[in-house]
Parts: sequence; C-alpha cells; structure tokens
Amino acid sequence: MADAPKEGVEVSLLLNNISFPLADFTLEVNVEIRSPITVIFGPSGSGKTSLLDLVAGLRRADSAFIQLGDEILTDTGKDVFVPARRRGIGYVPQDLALFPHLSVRQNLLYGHRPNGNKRFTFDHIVELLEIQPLVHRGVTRLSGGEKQRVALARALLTSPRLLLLDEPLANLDMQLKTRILPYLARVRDEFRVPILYVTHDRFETLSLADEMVALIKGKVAQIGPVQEVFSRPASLDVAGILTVETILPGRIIQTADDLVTVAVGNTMLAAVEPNLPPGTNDVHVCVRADDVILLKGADTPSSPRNHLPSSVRSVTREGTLMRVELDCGFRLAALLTRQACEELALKPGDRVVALVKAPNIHLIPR
Amino acid sequence: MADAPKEGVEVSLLLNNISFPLADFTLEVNVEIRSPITVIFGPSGSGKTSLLDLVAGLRRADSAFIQLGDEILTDTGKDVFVPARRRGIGYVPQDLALFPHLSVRQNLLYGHRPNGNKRFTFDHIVELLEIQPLVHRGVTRLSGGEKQRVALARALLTSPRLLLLDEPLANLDMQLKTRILPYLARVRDEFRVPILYVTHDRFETLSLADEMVALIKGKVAQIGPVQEVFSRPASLDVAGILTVETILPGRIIQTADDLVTVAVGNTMLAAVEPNLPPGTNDVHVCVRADDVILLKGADTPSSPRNHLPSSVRSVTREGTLMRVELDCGFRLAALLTRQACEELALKPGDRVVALVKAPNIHLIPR
Amino acid sequence: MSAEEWEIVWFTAWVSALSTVVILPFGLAVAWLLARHQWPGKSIIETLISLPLVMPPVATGLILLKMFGRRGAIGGFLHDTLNLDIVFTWRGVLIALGVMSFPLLVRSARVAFEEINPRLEQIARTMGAGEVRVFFTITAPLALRGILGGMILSFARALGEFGATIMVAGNIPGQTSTLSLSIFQSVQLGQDAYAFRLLGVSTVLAFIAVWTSEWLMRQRKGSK
Amino acid sequence: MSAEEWEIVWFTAWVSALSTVVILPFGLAVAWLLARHQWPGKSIIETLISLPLVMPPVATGLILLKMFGRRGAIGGFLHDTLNLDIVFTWRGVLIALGVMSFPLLVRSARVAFEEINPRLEQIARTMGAGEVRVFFTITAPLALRGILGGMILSFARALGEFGATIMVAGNIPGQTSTLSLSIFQSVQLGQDAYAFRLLGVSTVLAFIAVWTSEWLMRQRKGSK
Amino acid sequence: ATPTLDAAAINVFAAASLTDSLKEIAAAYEKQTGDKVVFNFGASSFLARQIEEGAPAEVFFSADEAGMDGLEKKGLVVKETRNSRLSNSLVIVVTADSMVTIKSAKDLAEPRVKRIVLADPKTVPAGIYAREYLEKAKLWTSVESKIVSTDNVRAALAAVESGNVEVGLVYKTDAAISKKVKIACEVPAGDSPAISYPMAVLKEAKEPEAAKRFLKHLNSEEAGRVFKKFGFIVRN
Ligand SMILES: Nc1ncnc2c1ncn2[C@@H]1O[C@H](COP(=O)(O)OP(=O)(O)OP(=O)(O)O)[C@@H](O)[C@H]1O
Ligand SMILES: Nc1ncnc2c1ncn2[C@@H]1O[C@H](COP(=O)(O)OP(=O)(O)OP(=O)(O)O)[C@@H](O)[C@H]1O
Ligand SMILES: [Mg+2]
Ligand SMILES: [Mg+2]
Repeated sequence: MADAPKEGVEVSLLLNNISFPLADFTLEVNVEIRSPITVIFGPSGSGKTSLLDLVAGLRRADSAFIQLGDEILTDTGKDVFVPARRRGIGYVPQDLALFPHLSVRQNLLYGHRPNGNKRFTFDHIVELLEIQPLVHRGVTRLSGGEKQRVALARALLTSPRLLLLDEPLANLDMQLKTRILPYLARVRDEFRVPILYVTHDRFETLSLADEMVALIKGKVAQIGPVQEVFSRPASLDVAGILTVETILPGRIIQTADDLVTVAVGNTMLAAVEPNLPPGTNDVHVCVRADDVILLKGADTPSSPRNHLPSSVRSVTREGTLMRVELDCGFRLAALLTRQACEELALKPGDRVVALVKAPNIHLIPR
Repeated sequence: MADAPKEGVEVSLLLNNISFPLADFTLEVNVEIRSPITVIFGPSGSGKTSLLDLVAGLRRADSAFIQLGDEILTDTGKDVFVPARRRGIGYVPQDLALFPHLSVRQNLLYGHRPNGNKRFTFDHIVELLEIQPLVHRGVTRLSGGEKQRVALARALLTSPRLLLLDEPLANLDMQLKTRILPYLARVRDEFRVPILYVTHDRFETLSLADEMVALIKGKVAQIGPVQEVFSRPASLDVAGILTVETILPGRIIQTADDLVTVAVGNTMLAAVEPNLPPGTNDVHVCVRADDVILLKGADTPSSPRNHLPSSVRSVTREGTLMRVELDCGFRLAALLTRQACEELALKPGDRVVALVKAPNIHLIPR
Repeated sequence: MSAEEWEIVWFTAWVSALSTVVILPFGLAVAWLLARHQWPGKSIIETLISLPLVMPPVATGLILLKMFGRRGAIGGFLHDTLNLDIVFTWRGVLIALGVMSFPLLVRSARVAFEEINPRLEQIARTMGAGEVRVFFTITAPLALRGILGGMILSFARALGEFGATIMVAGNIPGQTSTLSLSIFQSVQLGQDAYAFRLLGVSTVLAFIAVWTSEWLMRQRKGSK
Repeated sequence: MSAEEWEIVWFTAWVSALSTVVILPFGLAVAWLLARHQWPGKSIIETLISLPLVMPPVATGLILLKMFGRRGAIGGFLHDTLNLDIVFTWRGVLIALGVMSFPLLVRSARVAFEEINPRLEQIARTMGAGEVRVFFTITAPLALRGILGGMILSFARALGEFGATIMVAGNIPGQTSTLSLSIFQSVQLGQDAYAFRLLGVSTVLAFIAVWTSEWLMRQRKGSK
Repeated sequence: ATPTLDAAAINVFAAASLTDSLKEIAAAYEKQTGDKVVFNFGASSFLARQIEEGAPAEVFFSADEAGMDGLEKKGLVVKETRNSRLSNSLVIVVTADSMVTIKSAKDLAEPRVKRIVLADPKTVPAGIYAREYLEKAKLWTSVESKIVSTDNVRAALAAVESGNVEVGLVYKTDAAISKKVKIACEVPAGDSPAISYPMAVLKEAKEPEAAKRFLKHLNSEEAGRVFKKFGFIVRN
C-alpha cells in the first residue's frame, strides 16, 4: 500500500534461516523472492501452508528472519515480531476461514480499505468474481466454489501489500479460472501487489507465475523461473512433482563443451547440459512427454536433435491430450494433441520416429 | 455390496422428478445414470453438491424418486426415504467432514467394512493414498491434501455400493492425482462400485469418466458420453463451461444430408451436424482450440476439411500448451504443444493455414 | 481434621460426584432433544427444566419432600413396593443435589450440542452408524468441553447446595450431613474460623474437579 | 395481584436482569482470559471463580456482608466517602445476585470461547483488526449461543437466589424483598397457595428470558 | 417506595416466628401513630449477625436470649430497653391422621418412634429449647440418634407431613402453620426451659425515640392481646 508506484513490481521478500518443526520434518527455508508472482509448488504435506502462515504472522517459527521490502516482519534473533494485523498481508487460507456469522457482504467489508483505484473498487471485484447474487446471503449457504471466490475477494479488498493465496482456485471451474487468472496478473501489475501463490496445478503455475519455489518435505528443492524449473528440475524429486514423464538411468560417454552424450541402454542421446558437476558419470535422463515430437517416415536429421526410431506401445487419453507410450530401446512417453494423433493415425505397433531436441534432454546427477 | 458380480459394472441410478429449491434457483433433475463413472460437471454453485446430498440421503427434496439398482432410496410420492445409514453409499463431501476428535486411524476405521477382497484391504488403501505416516496423527494436524486423502480412504473403506466424490482431488498434486485416478478406475472395475464424481477439472473428467452430466443452474443441460459432450456441447452454456474457445455467430447457407455449410462473416465453413432441428437458420459456431491444426505452407485440400488462411495475432502460454490467436476473417483460437509451436516458429504476423475438420465444427441453434 | 469431619468430607464428595454422574444420562438426553429437535412449546419445557434454578431452594425442597415423602406419590410407591425410603436418607441428598444441578448440566450440554457441525453427524450416518453410535462416537465427544463444563457446574453446585438438601434430607450427622450443612451451622453459631476451614475443604474438592476436567481436555488434545 | 406483589415482581425482574447485565462485561473478560491464555495456577483462579457456587449461599452472603457492611472494608469506604450504603439496600441485592451467578456466566462463556476456530480470529487479524475489534466482531458473536446460555443461567439463578440475598440485604418489604424471599417467607408461614402463585410469576419471568434468548438465536440464523 | 431504607421509619429485625403477629400489631400501630414500621424477618441468629455487621436496625426482637446476649456483649444494645415478655411452649406434633399415640415426651424414647424432627438443636432457638428440655428430662441421650434437624420450623412440620418422621417437637405457635399435623401433647410449662423472646432498641438506631415508642407499644396490653391470639404466652 505504502509503496510509491515504480516501474514493474519491485518485490523483495526475504525468508531467511527459517526453521519450524512440523509433524514429520522441519520446515527449513532460506530464499529471497524477487518476482511479482511466485508459485510455491510441492506435494501434499510438504509445508506450503505452514510457510504462508509464518509469512502472515499466524504461527511463530523457532528461528526466522522475514523481511518484506524495507520492513522486517519477523526476526527471532532480535525478538522482532510484527503482529499479523500490522503486516498488511492479504491471506486466502486453504480452509478459507470465512466468518460464518456474517453475510457475504459483511465478510467482504470486514477488512475493506478502499485504495482510490477506480478499477479495483468493491463493485468491480464483486462483479469480476461473480459474487453479486450472493452478497446478501450468509456464507454458510454457499457452494464450495462460491466460498472460495468470497475468500479471494475479501483478501483483495483489504488492499494488501502482499497476497498469500493457498490454492485459491482449486474448487473453481475452468471458465472461472481462466477469467480470474488474468485478473490476478492485473492485481500484480496495476496494483503492484506481489503474490505468493500455492498451487498443485500446472495450468495455474504456467499461466501465472514468474518464479517458482519447489518445496519438498519442508526443504526448498529448487527455486527459479518457472520454465527453467519445469525444463530442468534440479533433482529427481522435483522432476517427480512436475510429473516429468520419462526418467531413465544413463551414463555419460562424452562431454564436449555443453554438449553431452549419454548412453541409455544401447541408445546414445545428445543432451545440452551446462551445469553438470565435473566428473559426473551416472545421471538420470529426464524427458518431458510434451517435448517429444512424433513423425511417421523420415525427417532431415539435424543437430542437436535426437532421432529415435520407435514402435508405439499404447495410445491413451490423458486429459485433453493423448499420451503415446513408445519403445525405442527404452520406454518413452510422448504427449500429443488429439488432432496430431489423428493426423498420424497412430495405433499400437506402428513405427514412428521420436524427435527430442538436445536441450530438452535434462540430466540429473545420480 | 449386495449385488452379485456381473460382467462389467452394471449400474442403474435413477434420479427422477427431483425438485429441490436452492437459494437462487430450483434443482431439477431427471436423469438415468448407467455408466460406471459419471462425472457431474458444472460451474460453481450449479447444484452439484446439493445433488449428491440428495442421493446420499442427507437432505430431503420436495419431490424426488431415487432408485439405486433394485432399491428405491427415496420416493416422496410414496413417502419412502431410506435413511442415510442404510443406503450403503460412500460420500467424500467437499468439506471433507473428517471427525476432528478422532485420529486418522480412527477416522478410517469408523465405517470400515472389510469385504474380503485382498487387494482392497485397509493396508492397501492406506499405502496407495500415502496415508501411512499419518495414521496415528489427529486429523486437525494434517495439510489440506492429506485431509482429502484421508476422507477418500475413509469412504472407500466402507465398501460402499455407490461412491459419491465431491471434488476429491482438488487439493492434490498431479503426481498423486495421476496415481489415484487409475485406482478409482480399479475401484469401479474390480469392486464394481459405480462412482458419481463431481469435478471442475477437465483432466480428471477426460481421464476417468465414461459419461458426464452437465449441470447448469440446477438443470441438466446435457448428459452423454464424455467425448460427445466435449465435442458437441448442447448449448452455449455447456460450451462455456467446457471452455470451448471459439464461439461465433453464423448463418446456415446450405444443408446436404449431414453436411452443413455455414457463413461466418464472409467465410464459409463446412460442418457435420446431424442433429440440427429443421428450419434452423441462425447458429452458434463452436470450435475447440485443440481441434485446430496449424500448418505453414499448403496442404492437400481434402474434404470434409476447412482450410482457413489466417494471420497469427498472438502466441501465449496456456498451461502446458501454447495458445495461438488467429485472424481468419474472424477470430479463432488454436492450442498447440510447445514443441509444435517451436517447429512452426510462430510469431505474431506470420501467415498460416488453420485446418478444422468439418465434424469438429459444432453448431448450436441460436 | 477429626474422623467425623473426614466422614462429612467423604460423604459430600461422594454424593456430589454421584449426583452429577446420575443426572448425566438424563441431562444429555434432554439437552440432545432440545438441541436437535424443534417442537412447539419447546421454550416451555426449557423453562420447566430451569425451574430448580429459578425457585428458591426451600421451595424446591418442599416440593421434593412432598413428592418423595412416604405420603408423596413417588415416595409412597417406593416405600410400599421396595420398602425404600428416600427423604431423610442419603438418597434424599442425592435427589436434592441432582435436581438442583440438573438445569446447569442441561443448558451447558445443549449449547455444546447445538454448536456441532451437523455435517459430521450426517457423514457418520452415511458410514452406517445408527443414532446411538453417532451420539456416542461423534456428538458426545465433540460436545465434550461443554458437557464437562456442565458437569463441573453441577458438581460445584452440588457441593454448595444447602436449602433443598436440608429440607429433603434434614441434617442428620453421619447420614445426611454435607459440608454445606456443616458450614451453614457453623456460620449460624458464629464459629467463623471453623466455617472457613470447612470452606477450604470444599474449595479443595472443587479444585480437584476443575483440575480433572482441564486435564481431561488436555488429554484429548494431546492424543490427537 | 396486589400492588405490593407487582412491586416485588417488578423489582425482582429488574434487579435480576440488571445483575446479569452488570456481570456480563466482567464475566466475558474473565472467561476470555481463561479460554485464551495459559498461565500457571489457572485452575486455582477457576476454582476461586466457582466458589460462590461451591459455598453454601449463606457463607457467601456472610462474606459479602463483611465486605460491604458499614464495618467492612469496601462498605465502610463507600459509606464514608460517598455516603453510599450497600447492604440492606437494593444494591446489596444486586451484588448478591451478581456474585452468585458469576460462575455460571463465566463457565458458559469460557466453553463457548474455547470452541471457536482460532483460524477465524487469526484471519480477522490479518485483515487489520485489533484485539478489541476481533473480540467484538468475531469472538463474541461466534460465542453468542454460549454467552446467551450463560446469561439465561445467570438470570434464572438470580431469580431463585435466596441465601446470600437474605444475608446481605435482608428481607425488607418494598426495599429488598425479591420473589424468592417472599416465596421463602410464605413457605415458612405455611402459605403454600400464595407461594405457588409467586412461583408461577417466577416461572413466567424465566420463560420470558428463555424465549427471548431463543428468539435472538433464531434472528441471527434468519439473518444469514 | 424508594429502594433505600427510609430514615424516618422504624426498622425492626424480628424472628421469623413472629411474622404474622408483628405484622398485625404494626398495621394498627402505623395507623395510630403515623410511624412506619419496616420489618426484616429471619432466623434470630442471622439477624444478630446482620446487626453485628452494621445492619441499619432500630429494634431487635429475638427468639432466644442467646442472640440478644451476644449483641449486648458487643455493646450494640440499649440495655435499659431490653425486656422479655413473650414466651412460648413446646408441643409434640404428629400427622393429623397419625396412629402413633404420644402421651408424653417419654414415649419419644420408645422404638416405635424412629425419627424425631427438630429445628437445629445447635442454632435455632426452637431446637435449642427442645434439646434443653429433652436433656432436662434425661431423654436426650436415648433420642439423639433419632434426631433430624432442619433449619426452620416449616421444614420440621413438612418433615412430619411427609410421613417419614413420626413426630416433631416445635413451638405451639408454629404447630398451627400446618393443617396436616396435630398436636399430640404439650410439654408442661414447668418441664420446659424458660422460653423467652427478648426485644431491645439498638445503639445504632437512627430513630431511637420512635423505636422506644414502638417497643413500648409492643409491651402494651393491646399488643399482648394479639400475641395471645397467635398462641404466645404473654407474661406481665
Ligand atoms: N444450505 C443452503 N441453503 C440454500 N442454498 C444453498 C445452500 N448451500 C448452497 N446453496 C446454494 O445452492 C446453489 C448450489 O449449491 P451447491 O453447493 O450444490 O453448488 P455446487 O455445484 O456444488 O458448487 P461448487 O462447485 O462451487 O461447490 C448455490 O447457489 C448455493 O449458493
Ligand atoms: N498443526 C500442525 N501441527 C503439526 N504438524 C502439522 C500441523 N498442520 C500440518 N502439519 C503437518 O505439517 C506438514 C506440512 O503441512 P502443510 O499444511 O504446510 O502442508 P501443505 O504443503 O500445505 O500441503 P497441502 O498441499 O496438502 O495443503 C504436513 O506433514 C502436516 O501433516
Ligand atoms: Mg496446504
Ligand atoms: Mg459443491
């Protein structure tokens, strides 16, 4: 709120030395967040909600240093702990926590601070989130998705300087999602409100986020731009939560600058992997199914590209797409649009060529 | 439970004459469900949860006739109302309703009825849903996704003869989802337990469901096999909730058997639409973005296929895919894999040809 | 303390606890009916239940004496059939204490029942649990705090009850004499020091009850 | 009813309601402290608060008389500085009723506070609400049922209170005589019919209280 | 009435057993003199304690001498005004339809009498006198285990009414309260201890003169007639 409008959203959220014991492990985080929308991605029970609670000041860590912009919110070393009500942080918790004794309208107005921006008025937000017909109802008489929208609107209306969203769209239909997501982007851009966004949803992540933090068992397994994390998961665990479809054991045969040749079984693959520690020999070879292109017939071989003659093992529906399992000496999965699949008239037993660009083959040291 | 095992899951769930007033509209349903897994799909607040409540016997409708297999569960006309506890229906409600005073284990065992099938024992379900480390904890000390899994396991362990799942995977990560979905399919096949599945998620719907019921404002807008509903939404509303990307006003020029020629602006499109009411003139023309194929350069014109020379307006990320907005006299959206997009090296201003098969152009009377 | 005093303390603790336990099932049943069902005239029943609170204890005592005396309807029946005397025995004390604390238990339990999310009970039913099982495994445990609160109030009230007890059970040393009656007597005699000593004992009993209930709640929280 | 009886009814209703209202802020504050904070010796404070329930009313009355009498610390001070007499005036009745019903209010409110999902209060704080606002807009409304329950109990107890009142305020017709005291007197004099008539009036007052609280709860439900 | 004590009124703290008679006397007195008499009836021991704690009373009318003695020792009584004119007698009551025949107190010791109800023999005057009488008659040790004590007369009568207690020992004036009990026998005046109702003006009285006037009236012939009507023994 207090920030003077600058070019772009300048965020700086420091989460240093955080140590917070949970049931089975300790949440240990040490990151600096600078991107306007950061997705916290991680499997169920990895500590995402707990982390947001610490940032919001709802739980107290054993040790923590949390700084938002210039203000130190928590510093256990110096016994600094700004109470939740002075943090100016909007929070949509996973359980929503709507006030059951208040009407929708009263919920929305509870922390409402008009901030002078005509495009983000009460009426506008209520309209955008399609809450209008509900405003005079009690919140106990809402459907799951309606509750979620009210909780989101309520947090937005407090004109926060940081938004914490804990799976805010999990119960919404695609139509609403696709309408709300750009709006959140606008909140970031026009309002200059940075967002920490917890989600499991690839669609939401890829559509919205700039950076992402992969949290696994309370530890930050990777942090970086979304595309980078998706294409170059830092570890098998991260690859797992991103559902990288093909992960195979490989052995490095040769390294020439960034170009690495790996053997998977008897097949040689070319990979571009600048960051391998020297002396690495055994690696996991990761290939995302949507990085695999299928061709029938030959293709002009061009470097750096891997040509893998394969046979189709199975073709199955996966969401809107088709998943093709291939055998090319090892098992490889490819994702195609339904149309592309029909074009190729793929059926089990067919011979095809699978193309994978070298930069799309990612190596994780074993 | 009581049903003798037959070939395939033979389900018959009759929901007749249901009339149940809700806040803004009345839930009115009249369907017969015969497929093993039926997804109830509908926008937020359309009455999905209310419908499940009626089936489970947790709320009473003004009028309803509900029959599962041979047994009449509700018949308001004859004052029949089998109480919830005798319906043998497993329910995972949207709010989960875990018993907060019991441990995870006690929650799971609450309604546990071992049914002799070795592959669906307590241990097996607990392992599959990755609940093992949680069993001795209190349910208040679980993360959102952990709660969801416990609720699902709890319902499965009652060996129900019908499962009602209300967005059971909304808070789970993809990795878990892709592991649990096939399991639900197995529950259906091996257990012969039919499932009514409420979700907003296209991925879950397409991966799992046989039939789907599109519920809009309390009315069944469409019912049919999933692929059919997705490719031939019965109305604009249904097209909307399925997020059909392109919807344009068109005028029918000519009808020859099933082959219909429509004019959208100055462009003529060929559509295959067997079910148009005679005399229809004005229609909505619907094209799903993933039914649009893009080519650079020419393609052998083949019938029935529409060739639309267009220029690229924008290329944006959408989830795992790329969304390409085209101008071909009207606006048209196409969804491509990232690879395909890179292959074509698409950038705004490029000239491409958009291909849409006639059967993929769907007409809804205006 | 003298042996006689110990006897009084022991009797008081025991009869107060017993009265609380005895009224528990009835109190919970009534509270449940009030919380879960709507019927015309509910407010009237509620008012009737709170009567022992509203009436001065002597009046309650007098009514009980009339009912449970040998010439009373209930007392006469019990005397004739079971040769059981209620009034002027420890049973009279029990009844007086129970009746006087009943409204406290009912009101607390009722509020607790009403606060329970009905969804939990519904889901328990879908899992095949009948009303009885739902009550004992879901409703009652979830209302535990309120029920315990009501029991504490009842027990405390029983410890302090005087007016109805002396009416129904008299003050028979070694038989119906409770701490409260002894304190009353000492106060009347101006033996304030002694009265305060007995008060101290009452307070200790109350403390034990309060502490036990806190401990129970902590146990439950810890076990989760 | 005679004018005199009306006067008693009116005085009783008024002083009982007033005592309930007067103890409300203190009761809620104490209940909140007990519910929300852990401190060593909490059980002791709790026990002390329930003492007026545990002690026979006469003992409570005597202690109050000693404190608020002209020779007592508080009473003497008030008499000397403000020329205000407490005992044997309606103020004495008020204090006796308030003290006697205090534990009922505290216990009910405390349980209600403890049942509130702390998440709701936390989220209210993230929206900038300070402790006071959180209490009045979230905590208290969510605990309404328990608070109302406690108020009903307090009011009913005030209607029925006898032992402490007669000690602190005497039974002075037209001045400190409440329904309870009048009923006691009539019972003592064997005027049972009259006593029952007054009991009927008490019951009506209790009914009004019960019905009002039910109505308030319904209002709230309806408004949602 | 204003809810404070009226300074001009005479506040009389009197034993509960005097309620009816005093009310009648005061009604006439108020009419005659215009003075206002305000009563606080209760158990004598309570009234004494209340006066000790500074209760605003002009006149104390106790049911036994002990209560008055305590106050006098503490210097709260105007000594010269103290007098005891009223007396009472003890009676043994049984239920109106009782088959139990009690001819004298000696019968109380017999096994057919299982319970005897008294007002509290330690604190309530009626009980104290009853005990003193039984002790004097050498019966106390044999009946002590049968004693049920209550805190007031009505409770004692109700106990007899209930049928669970065969006999009660109460004041003659109180026996009339209940129509369901009857007097089985009276304790002869000579056998019973000297029952007396002392009255006095109190030192802290705000209206000592009015109080003395009222006390004088209570000692009058006219008042005596009323007391007699209610069964009291009036000594001259
Ligand atoms: N207890 C209730 N009383 C009256 N109306 C209700 C109640 N609960 C929900 N509604 C309304 O009924 C409609 C349908 O609610 P329902 O919960 O069935 O929707 P839903 O399809 O499950 O939505 P969602 O996907 O958001 O969970 C909504 O408009 C909702 O506001
Ligand atoms: N109150 C609590 N006390 C102790 N441990 C808890 C508590 N709440 C949750 N946990 C545990 O801490 C871990 C992290 O929980 P958290 O809620 O932060 O997970 P999450 O990443 O948000 O998961 P989800 O995506 O399922 O919501 C889990 O193992 C959970 O069981
Ligand atoms: Mg979470
Ligand atoms: Mg729903």
